[in-house]
Amino acid sequence: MDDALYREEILEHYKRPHNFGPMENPDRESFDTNPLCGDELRVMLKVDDNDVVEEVRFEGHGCAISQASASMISDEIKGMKLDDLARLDRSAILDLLGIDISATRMKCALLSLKVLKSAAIGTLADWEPDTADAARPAGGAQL
Amino acid sequence: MDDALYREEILEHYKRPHNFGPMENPDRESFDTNPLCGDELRVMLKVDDNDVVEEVRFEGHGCAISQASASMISDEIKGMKLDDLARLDRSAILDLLGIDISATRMKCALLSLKVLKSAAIGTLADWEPDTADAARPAGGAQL
Amino acid sequence: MTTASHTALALDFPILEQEGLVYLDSAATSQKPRVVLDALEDFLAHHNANVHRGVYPLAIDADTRFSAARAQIAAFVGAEPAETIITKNATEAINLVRYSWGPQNVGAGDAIVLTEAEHHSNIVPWQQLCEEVGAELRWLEVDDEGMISLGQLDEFLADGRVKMVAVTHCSNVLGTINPVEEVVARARAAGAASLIDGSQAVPHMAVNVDAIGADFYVWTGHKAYGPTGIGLLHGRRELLEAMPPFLTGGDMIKTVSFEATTFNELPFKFEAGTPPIAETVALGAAVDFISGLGIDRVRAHEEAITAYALSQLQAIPGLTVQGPPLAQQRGGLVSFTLDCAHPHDVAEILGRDQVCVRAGHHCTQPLMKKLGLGATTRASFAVHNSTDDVDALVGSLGNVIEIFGES
Amino acid sequence: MTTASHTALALDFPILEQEGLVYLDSAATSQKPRVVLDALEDFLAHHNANVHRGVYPLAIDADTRFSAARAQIAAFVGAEPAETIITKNATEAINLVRYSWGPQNVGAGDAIVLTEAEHHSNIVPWQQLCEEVGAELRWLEVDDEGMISLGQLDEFLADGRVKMVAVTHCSNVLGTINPVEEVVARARAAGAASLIDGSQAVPHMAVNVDAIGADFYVWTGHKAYGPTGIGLLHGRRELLEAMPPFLTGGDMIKTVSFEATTFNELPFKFEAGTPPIAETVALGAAVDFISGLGIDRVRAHEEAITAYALSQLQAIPGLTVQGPPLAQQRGGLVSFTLDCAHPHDVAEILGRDQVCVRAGHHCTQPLMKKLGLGATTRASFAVHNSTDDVDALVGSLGNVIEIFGES
Ligand SMILES: Cc1ncc(COP(=O)(O)O)c(C=O)c1O
Ligand SMILES: Cc1ncc(COP(=O)(O)O)c(C=O)c1O
Repeated sequence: MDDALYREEILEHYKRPHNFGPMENPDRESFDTNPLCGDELRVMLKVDDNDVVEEVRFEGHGCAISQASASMISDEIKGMKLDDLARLDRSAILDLLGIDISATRMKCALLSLKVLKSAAIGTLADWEPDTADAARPAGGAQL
Repeated sequence: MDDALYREEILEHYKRPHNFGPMENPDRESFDTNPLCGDELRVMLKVDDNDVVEEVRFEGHGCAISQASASMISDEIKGMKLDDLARLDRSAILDLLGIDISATRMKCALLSLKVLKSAAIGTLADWEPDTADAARPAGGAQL
Repeated sequence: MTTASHTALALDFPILEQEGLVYLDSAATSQKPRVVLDALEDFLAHHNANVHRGVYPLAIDADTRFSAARAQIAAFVGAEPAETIITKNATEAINLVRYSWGPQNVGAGDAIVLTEAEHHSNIVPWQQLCEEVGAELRWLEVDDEGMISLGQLDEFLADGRVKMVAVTHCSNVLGTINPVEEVVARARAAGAASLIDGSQAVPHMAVNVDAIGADFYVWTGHKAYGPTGIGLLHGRRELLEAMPPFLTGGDMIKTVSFEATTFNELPFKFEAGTPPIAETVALGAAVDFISGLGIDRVRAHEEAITAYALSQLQAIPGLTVQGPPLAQQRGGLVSFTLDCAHPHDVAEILGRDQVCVRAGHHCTQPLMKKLGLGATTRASFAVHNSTDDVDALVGSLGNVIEIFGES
Repeated sequence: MTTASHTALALDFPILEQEGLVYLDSAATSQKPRVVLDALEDFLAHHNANVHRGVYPLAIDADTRFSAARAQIAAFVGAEPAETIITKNATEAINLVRYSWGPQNVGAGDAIVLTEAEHHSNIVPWQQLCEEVGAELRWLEVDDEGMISLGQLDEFLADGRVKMVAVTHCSNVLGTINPVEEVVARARAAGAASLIDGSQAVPHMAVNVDAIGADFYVWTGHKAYGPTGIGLLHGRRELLEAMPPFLTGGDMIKTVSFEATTFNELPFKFEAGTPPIAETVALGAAVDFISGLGIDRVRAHEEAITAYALSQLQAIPGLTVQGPPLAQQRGGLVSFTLDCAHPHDVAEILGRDQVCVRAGHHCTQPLMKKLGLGATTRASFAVHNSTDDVDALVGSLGNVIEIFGES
């Protein structure tokens, strides 16, 4: 069947996620859940003295979209400054996924970005998936 | 216009109610309101040693139906034993009025009976106009 | 739309096809335009699913429509969707504030200001709160023309004990349109919160929640051409965020464990359980309907009918009109009493002529006491009414006087 | 009605005219039969007015229909109209008990018993109450087959500290039908009150509130072929009468003065503000629809589909079904997990085949934790479903396995 959402690369990342597993003594760490589906994601970072990401690991469980997103973005952020990481917007993930995401699944897609950014910033990023995506009609939401 | 509800006798009782006004030192007394329309009615009784009603007076304000009912029934109960008064049912009033009463106005029609009975019994009669008339379809209610 | 264009807009309301029906009870509940019935039918027949969690297309469709309707309803009154909480009616909206905001913000020795003309729904919750925490109510008097005094409000606010000023935007008995911006500004300056009860205002005059600036603004769908089962609470984000949840359960949580619970973002934090989904969509259609007419034209239309009604009614001997003398001071409703007949009898006889008016205390017993009345008869107007309807009212009042007038 | 008569009853549901739609999410919300849409339309287009106080014929008509519908709804579950309180959903009904009954009956050191399989709506209110008064929750475990143990209930009740036992009639995830009569009897014998959450039971199996004997029984209209915006609380009169009001305002008062308020009789004491009038009338039509089919035939039909679904699903390699093994132990729903794919992905792919199922924690996060799962996929059945729908589900699961299965 033709199912654009589950294109090969996404399934590949889902089944064999990159940078998956525990990290000892991370410099930065953040955890969050997707309240509507029970997905959980923990992100751990090692950074050098210039706040550049040296290593990233994630743990948790979730759907193909959230796990593949986490896997794909984890490849991208190595070598990135925390400041730049904190400034990423949703397009960073959506471009990587390269597929149409429904409003409901948007939360799955963006969970990893949210957790990464909060690890970078040190607090949970000001994330309003429900307010923005659900209380507002499509188009108004910005991460 | 032909308006059976406001037949001449009812209007007559409304405009010139019988037994209307204060009573000094009543033996029995009761007061109640019709919560849905703000009608108020006080009934005062004098009874002899055998608990027979010697005199009745009522005060208050309300619509033609409630006031005429009070006036009409007040004529009937003189010489009645309190026990018998306490046993009157809604037909006593409805027969006197001799007209069709809608569910909404039923409370107006029966207010005087309620107050009279509670004066006879000494407590507010177990009156459930809303429960009986409104929560139940027509037919199920008994005073 | 002119005052005489009865039939044009009346055609939009299926119930008005009933031969001879003169509906003058929109303040109790509005009749529903065809577009609202159609929106209900369309949603339930083609797009129905539960919201918030569905992955399949029908559920996403339902969700999208529900969210869009919330946004539309919010925009209609100048509010943010996230600050727009869907309740079951205006009464629940006020109770939400009473329960969630109340106990943390009102304590022993504090005071709450109400007007004498409030609806029971904007009285009893505050009375209960005061009883619970040991606070007191201060009643802004209404004068002979149905007006409150900002001077008295200032007096009440002077000692700094007032924590809440809860005032109706438009009185459902007197018709008075209160100066809510001034009330809110004074409350805020004195450190008090404010709640405006817009139940009689929203579909009848331009309401901009943001411009009014109240901490809380409530209204109710069924009086605004929408269905029963939906009310609105608009709250300022800071306050809503500081408030604990009220009703708890599904959809308003973030996580639940055997030990504890964390709560969802606004507005969902205050929306426990399945919301009135179809009703929200239908109310979206209702506000669309009003927007299509133009709220300023609606107001002009209803003001003109009210002016006409005031002049016609006041010409009837033995009839007393309650509230402000001028139509521009009023919403589209007129309460009155007749010397010769009780309001219930008036409404009954009018009802036999298919003139639908409300009689009673209108859930404002304290006001009735103040006015020295047990009840009034109230005629209230909506977009579908015309001066013909007022003429029908006046004609039918003639029958009342014929029956009750001679003594 | 047999398990194969798909089209016959499906014709009663306008939404099922959508080509290929396989609706297996009735546990989230039911689709609405034509008669319910018609009842809504008919009421709003021909009989609409506010209830309780109207004198004119239209208002009396509305009032009569509203009261008759309440009586009909009450009779459908063997309850008294005066003991049948109309709320906005099941969640509000439970919160009403939590707020009104709770603080006066549960104190420091007391306990409330829940099952691990409760919906958040039957957890969070009690959690909040416990926090407020210093009581504790005791969780009845569900075993590997989704069953609770009456022995454990006895243990919990033994120390006399339990004041409330709140149990779902039918689990919305496991499907388990709990032995609610036994639970209620044991609670009563131990001096504890009981609340049964019938949200997943009412339109699917014979429910007699009187025979069950619970102090409180709640359910929700939108899962019972009725509209959103209406829920039910049936309570025993003695308890309801002893309870203070919860939401306050219009319609639930007897008198209001500047000083104090007295409250109306049951059920109105607990119904503040304009009730969901049209929704009540429409739910009346919904219960009529079910009665017309015969609840025993409905149950037989859904049990047969469930049995078929269990057998078909269990034959799929890598698929695990949650809950009791036998259809007769279950309501008409089946939750499952697939080894190869996350429930969200399952539901997404099924949704593309127009097979509508729910994925997630189903508002039962504590149960998910207990099961060691983040989420499940749930297919749930209603009168309009047939074994064809199960075949469509199984076929579409084949697509999921095709996409996710190979590694
Ligand atoms: C078992 C159970 N209880 C309570 C509820 C809550 O019902 P509502 O959302 O209508 O309040 C649901 C439905 O989500 C349920 O399945
Ligand atoms: C001024 C005012 N406030 C509040 C209400 C209560 O509205 P609802 O019954 O929809 O809660 C009403 C209507 O009865 C009203 O007129």
